Amino acid sequence: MSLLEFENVTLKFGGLTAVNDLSFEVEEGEVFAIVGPNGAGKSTVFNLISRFYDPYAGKIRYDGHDLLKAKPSGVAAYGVARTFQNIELFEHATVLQNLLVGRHRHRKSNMLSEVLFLPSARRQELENREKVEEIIDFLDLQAFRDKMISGLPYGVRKVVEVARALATDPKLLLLDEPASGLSVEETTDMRWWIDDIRRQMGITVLMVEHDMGLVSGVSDRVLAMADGAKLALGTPAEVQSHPAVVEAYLGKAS
Amino acid sequence: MSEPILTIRNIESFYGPIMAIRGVSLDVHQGQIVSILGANGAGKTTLMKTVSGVMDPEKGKITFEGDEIQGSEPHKVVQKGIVHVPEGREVFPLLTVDENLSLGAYTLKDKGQVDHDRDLVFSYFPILKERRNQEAGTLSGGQQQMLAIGRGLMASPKIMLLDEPSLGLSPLLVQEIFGILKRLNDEQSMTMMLVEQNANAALELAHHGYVMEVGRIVMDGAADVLMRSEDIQNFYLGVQEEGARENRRWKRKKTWR
Amino acid sequence: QTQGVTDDEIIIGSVNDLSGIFAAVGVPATKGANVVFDRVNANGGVHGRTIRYVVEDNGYQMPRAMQGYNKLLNRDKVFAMLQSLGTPMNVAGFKLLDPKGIPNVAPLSAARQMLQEPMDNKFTAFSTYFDQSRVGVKYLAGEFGGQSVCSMYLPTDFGAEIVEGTKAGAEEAGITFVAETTHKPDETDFVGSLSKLKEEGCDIVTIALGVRQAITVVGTAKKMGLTDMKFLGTSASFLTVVAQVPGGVTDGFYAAASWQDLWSRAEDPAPAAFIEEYRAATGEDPVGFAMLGYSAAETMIKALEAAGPDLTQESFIAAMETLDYQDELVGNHMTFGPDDHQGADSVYVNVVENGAWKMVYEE
Amino acid sequence: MDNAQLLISGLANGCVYGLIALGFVLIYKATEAVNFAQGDFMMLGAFVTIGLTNTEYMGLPFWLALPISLGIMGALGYLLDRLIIRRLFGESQTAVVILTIALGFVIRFAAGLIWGHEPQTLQNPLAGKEVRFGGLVLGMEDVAVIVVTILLTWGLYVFFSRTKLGLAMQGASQNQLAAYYMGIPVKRVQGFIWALAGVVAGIAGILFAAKGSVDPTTGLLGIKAFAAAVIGGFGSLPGALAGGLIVGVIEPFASRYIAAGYSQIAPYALLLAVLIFRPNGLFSQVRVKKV
Amino acid sequence: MRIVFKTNYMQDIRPWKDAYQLCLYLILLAVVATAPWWLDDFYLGELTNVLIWAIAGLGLMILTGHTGQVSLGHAAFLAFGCYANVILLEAGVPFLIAFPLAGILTGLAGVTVAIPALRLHGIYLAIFTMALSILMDDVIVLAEPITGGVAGKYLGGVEIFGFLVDRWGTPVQFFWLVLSVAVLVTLGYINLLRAPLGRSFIAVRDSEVSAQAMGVDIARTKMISFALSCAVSGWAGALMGMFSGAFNNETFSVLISIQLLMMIVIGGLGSIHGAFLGAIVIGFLPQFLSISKEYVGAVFGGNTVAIPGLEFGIFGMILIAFILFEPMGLYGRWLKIRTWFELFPFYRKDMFKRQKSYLKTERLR
Ligand SMILES: Nc1ncnc2c1ncn2[C@@H]1O[C@H](COP(=O)(O)OP(=O)(O)OP(=O)(O)O)[C@@H](O)[C@H]1O
Ligand SMILES: Nc1ncnc2c1ncn2[C@@H]1O[C@H](COP(=O)(O)OP(=O)(O)OP(=O)(O)O)[C@@H](O)[C@H]1O
Ligand SMILES: CC(C)C[C@H](N)C(=O)O
Ligand SMILES: [Mg+2]
Ligand SMILES: [Mg+2]
Repeated sequence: MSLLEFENVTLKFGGLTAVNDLSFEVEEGEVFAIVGPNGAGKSTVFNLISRFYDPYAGKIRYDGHDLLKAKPSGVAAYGVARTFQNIELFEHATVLQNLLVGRHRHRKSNMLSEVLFLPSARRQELENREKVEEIIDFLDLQAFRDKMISGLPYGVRKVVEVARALATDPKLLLLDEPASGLSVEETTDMRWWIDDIRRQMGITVLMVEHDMGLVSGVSDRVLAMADGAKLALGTPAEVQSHPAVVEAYLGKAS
Repeated sequence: MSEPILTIRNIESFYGPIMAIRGVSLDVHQGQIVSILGANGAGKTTLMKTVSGVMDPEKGKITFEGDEIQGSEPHKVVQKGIVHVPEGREVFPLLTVDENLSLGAYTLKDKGQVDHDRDLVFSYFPILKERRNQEAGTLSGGQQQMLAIGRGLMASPKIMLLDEPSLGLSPLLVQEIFGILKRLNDEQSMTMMLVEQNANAALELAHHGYVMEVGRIVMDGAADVLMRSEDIQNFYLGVQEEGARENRRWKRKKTWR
Repeated sequence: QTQGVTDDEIIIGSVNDLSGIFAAVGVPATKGANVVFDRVNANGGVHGRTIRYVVEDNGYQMPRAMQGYNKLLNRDKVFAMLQSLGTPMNVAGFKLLDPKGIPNVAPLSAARQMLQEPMDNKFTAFSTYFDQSRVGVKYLAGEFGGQSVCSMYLPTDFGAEIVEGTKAGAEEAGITFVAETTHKPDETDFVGSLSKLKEEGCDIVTIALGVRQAITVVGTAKKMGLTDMKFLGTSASFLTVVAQVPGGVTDGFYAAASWQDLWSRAEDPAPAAFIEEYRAATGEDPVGFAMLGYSAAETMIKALEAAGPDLTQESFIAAMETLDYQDELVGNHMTFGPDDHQGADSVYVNVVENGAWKMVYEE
Repeated sequence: MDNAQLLISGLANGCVYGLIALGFVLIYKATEAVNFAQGDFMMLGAFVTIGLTNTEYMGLPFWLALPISLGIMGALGYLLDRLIIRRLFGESQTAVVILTIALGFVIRFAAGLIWGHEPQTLQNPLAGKEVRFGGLVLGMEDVAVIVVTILLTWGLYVFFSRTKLGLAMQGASQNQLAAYYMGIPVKRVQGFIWALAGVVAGIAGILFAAKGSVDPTTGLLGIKAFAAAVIGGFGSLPGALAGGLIVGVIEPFASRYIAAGYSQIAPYALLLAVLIFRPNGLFSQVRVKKV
Repeated sequence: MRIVFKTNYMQDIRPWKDAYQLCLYLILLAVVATAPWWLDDFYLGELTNVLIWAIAGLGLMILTGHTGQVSLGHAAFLAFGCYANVILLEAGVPFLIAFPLAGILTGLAGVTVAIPALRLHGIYLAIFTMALSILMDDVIVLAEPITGGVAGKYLGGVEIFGFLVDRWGTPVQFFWLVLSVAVLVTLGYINLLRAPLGRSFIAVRDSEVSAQAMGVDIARTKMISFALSCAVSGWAGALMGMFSGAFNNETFSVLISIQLLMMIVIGGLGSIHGAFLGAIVIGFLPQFLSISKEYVGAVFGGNTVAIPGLEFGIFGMILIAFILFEPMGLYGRWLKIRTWFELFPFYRKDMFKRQKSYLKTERLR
């Protein structure tokens, strides 16, 4: 059984079909990339998984559950975390606090024990902190730990988003253009991070990315989309050489 | 060479107590494309914002066509012919694509030219024409980026400041964008200041390049000279990286800072 | 040592509305009182003590009023209160005044609660809203043969008093109370309420509304052609401006108050003297409530004088209880006694005619 | 018959709410700030006109005083922005809200100081005139209110949706930074809109003072007008008028048919109901963010 | 400048930065707690009043400052708490049970309100709550048999462990009561902010979409925020009732709601300090103005009510000045002053100059 399954999913915005009868599966443990021209519906696929939109038709299954039965906030409870293409951080909080919010789905304490800050709440806080520190170390964010998000440069924010998603301890990580706005050097870092996330942490990664270097570097399989529908699916090399993909997405020079 | 059209001298800019730009000077000549490279947090965006008047520098001088413009209101800067295509799109989310483009031409009086420019933008980005009545906020990330660039073009600027114009665009469109920029530069001899993470394409296009790190300019030179520098190749162009880093995860530290 | 009394000063307090919806009452009343105190002070005060009149603005809000009382009592340590405005505010203030026995004189509220127990430290100048509306209704019923009476009021103690008075008056006159409408202070349109009252067949309508509202009600009724409906206000509507609304909008509006109008008696010696003194002191024309404030301050001075140089709460209260004089200015006979802490009992029914109040009945 | 009368006078009243609401929406549409002093602006407009026209003050002819007082109100609106609001440019809108609430205190105080606390009526050429058709009576002032409000709403609507400046204002409210990048003089544009809001408040004040009387607390009417604007969907000009009319009409019907003590609840109960079923008002201007 | 070296995660989790800071707050608490010995009854009363406002401010701060839900109607919850407390007391419930219960009941009332309010944002929520506050006024009048209607209710002293606690009779005891409630609420608030719940409030405030993606249930979180906020407001209301001794529907008018919001904005949204600083301004400034009036009067001569409404006018002007001077609230200013001292003499002249800033629409959710 695949970890994530899209079965004939369709989504319309008014007259516009953003996702058109789309089916694909993401296997546990792989890095799965989605590519496609702008407006192909890639982010919309993510938003469907996050339950921000209800599909017009079709099924989405995650780990054997019918994902469409979950509330938007319940998706995280299944162990699905994501980043956003346009960066959606908690602006008026520090990096540390942002990551700690990521721990929210592991909250065991209740309101009363928190208001009284009982030893159990304290223990949980220490635990959260340790987990978060591991991620900070992993992504090299030490220097920004106590910085407010509102003062961070674009590239760092992208990394903080990944860190926050990781803090939830996910099984499936959705990355929406993780390398956009990163320099070549940082993109390389990102590549290794994604590699480690998959290999060491055992997290399945579903990623949208336009940087073909990164895509072919880390992903096992690639789905190419256009106009909401599947264009090609296969290994990075297969997809990159697929004529329709070259035509619609890569351009001849690549 | 001719007198520079835009000169920046010893600019210092702060975010409250944080110094983001530490005495940057650079020149842009008429008809040139100047590219600025730098890791994230280097202060590229801050520099651009300081030029377009969206931020006030605390020290230093910026002159455009002989007039000092540092610290003036942003709309005055635009009226002089400097247009900034910002990082992060910044479209008007509740206005339609068409209305966004109209506002791009806010400073222009000539309706004929506005219509002409609009058609030009639509020819560059046909998807925008298709979506001309869609609210900009519901466009996809890349579509918004196209809109932002198109909107910048609508102002018929003398100089364009482009902050990561290729952000979030598909490889095909990235090629196209750089093609368009090159054409504008060749045909209309439009001056540009370009910040790009896609350093390869940027240096290919540019005449001159500057490298910023931690708020300073640490290197500059003709684009082709920079392209040949080993450090630049390593850190900004990713040349050899594929092979060189395949087996090693450590990074070579930059020699400047 | 009695609080608020030193060798050369007596401190008198007031929690008044200088900026709220009843500022049109509180401001002139305070000015009127100050005319008296300034004159007395200029002449050396009462028994060698000058009077300091400290007025706190409550904006017709309870919390501010309580803050004002706290300041007056605990910081300024006033000797007595004069002309505190607002029924709810006064009643709440009693909580603080009573334990200290601070006298509350001539409050700007004619609610019956102004003399609630313990009564010994409370003195009012005039008859109550209850009596005013009761007498007014009776008069109108007799005069015009009305059969049904109604009320429009603010949902406050002040309104409640007037409704009760109206009902009592209706009962005495042998007619029926048929309908009521309540209104918030910010209400400006009364077409709906008036058509309801018309539907209910109201002949007499008593009004316990803000000043501006009362004017609007009467004007709207005119416009709607409800010329047979008689509107009756109380002392809270008995303002000079109400009579002076341009265009004769308020012509035919009745008000049952407990004092006589100022300007209709402007030729009489006492009002004339007052108008002159007020003009000289403030540079403007007085209105009815300026006269009232003036008169209340005079009462206070009389009592302070009667209390003698040895001023204590007891001596003051005893002195108040001896007061018995004709107040020519407001046209009332003021008597107080150990069991009578209400100065005047008279009710005058007035009507607006040609932009001025005209007295039509007296009881 | 009775109901027709209620409806008509409700509409006239609703137009006054609508006019104040229009002022709220104007400023919101162009700056996303909420001017809580709009009601007090209206009161000020009324008093300024009274001060110019009424015989006990300057006694100018009404038709001369009219443009002068609108000019004064426009200037006041502009100065307010120039001297105070503009200094909060780029700061959180809550700061502006609080500031305008405090400003309301000051305006009320100033008006009381200048014109006193007693209710006053505007002497105007329409006073006392009325139109009758069938058994319905409608004061000339009411007719004026209805006509002026409809024209004004229409005019402002066209201004915002058809003109470049109107578009620029909408843009400036959505993203000040981007507006600057387009070369829109955002601050100047906002100064203009505050001046315009001043004029609209002036118009509302004049019409209100002609219909009834004003005193310095009249501005509290702004609260109800605010509710009206929200019912209409804050940010929509026709919505403001619609909201105003709804509130205006519901009031007389409620006080006619609902028991005393309950009738004044009607406008607010309606507001709650509208918001529960349409959380962004009738003509919603709010969108779900696309991520 | 003091630099704190961190060696242990507890240093970030515990509420104070270091022993020095802890000492400062303890000293502050000691100074306030001994107020009865160095303040006369009047000023003690004013201090009590400021503390009550601060508690109310803390209540609103949870909702507006930390969860981003603007309420212009919290006077309704003050009223609810006040009446609940009194009615319970009148029913013979001892104060130590009635008082906490009053807050809890108010919290439940808050949840009831939150349910329809969940989908509302920004000004829509503001006007929704404002309407509630206006309606509350009417409801109190209509529910006369329970609330005493326009005539209002009165509350004398209460008994705690055999001591009479009464605002007027035993002001010192009452002050201590209020102080202990204030301290307890503050401590609970601090705890909340360093725990997951408080962070989820901030998450909802800053970005609902990503809070959701992190597994924060927006509706539930808002509801809890309403509950806590209203419970605290309920306690403040109960104390307010005891403080004034007499109250009716007008005591908790919508103007109080507005003042509450002004208070936390002027104090500084999103900080506990802000609630206290704001309470000093809104709670004491009017009184201060009427006191200073005497001195002004003394200088310029003339009688004590020179200009009607002057106090409100000046109050308004001062509030305007506060906002202009520091739109981020007094706490922001306080931080700057502190940094100035800490960095002395290494501060830069323009260090706190605001860089130009720009707003974006809030119409996108
Ligand atoms: N809320 C919406 N209303 C209307 N159209 C929408 C909405 N959201 C997305 N769209 C449209 O759906 C299409 C798919 O958008 P989506 O954001 O998924 O594209 P994408 O593949 O992520 O593109 P990009 O690479 O540019 O980010 C686009 O054409 C977009 O304009
Ligand atoms: N609003 C802000 N407040 C405080 N500091 C800021 C703010 N914006 C940027 N900075 C700081 O200024 C420095 C320069 O930032 P800038 O955004 O100019 O970098 P950049 O070179 O454009 O980076 P990127 O490539 O990631 O866009 C960074 O160190 C950043 O932390
Ligand atoms: C005389 C009036 C101003 C009194 C006020 N209506 C009250 O009793 O509350
Ligand atoms: Mg996308
Ligand atoms: Mg940048």
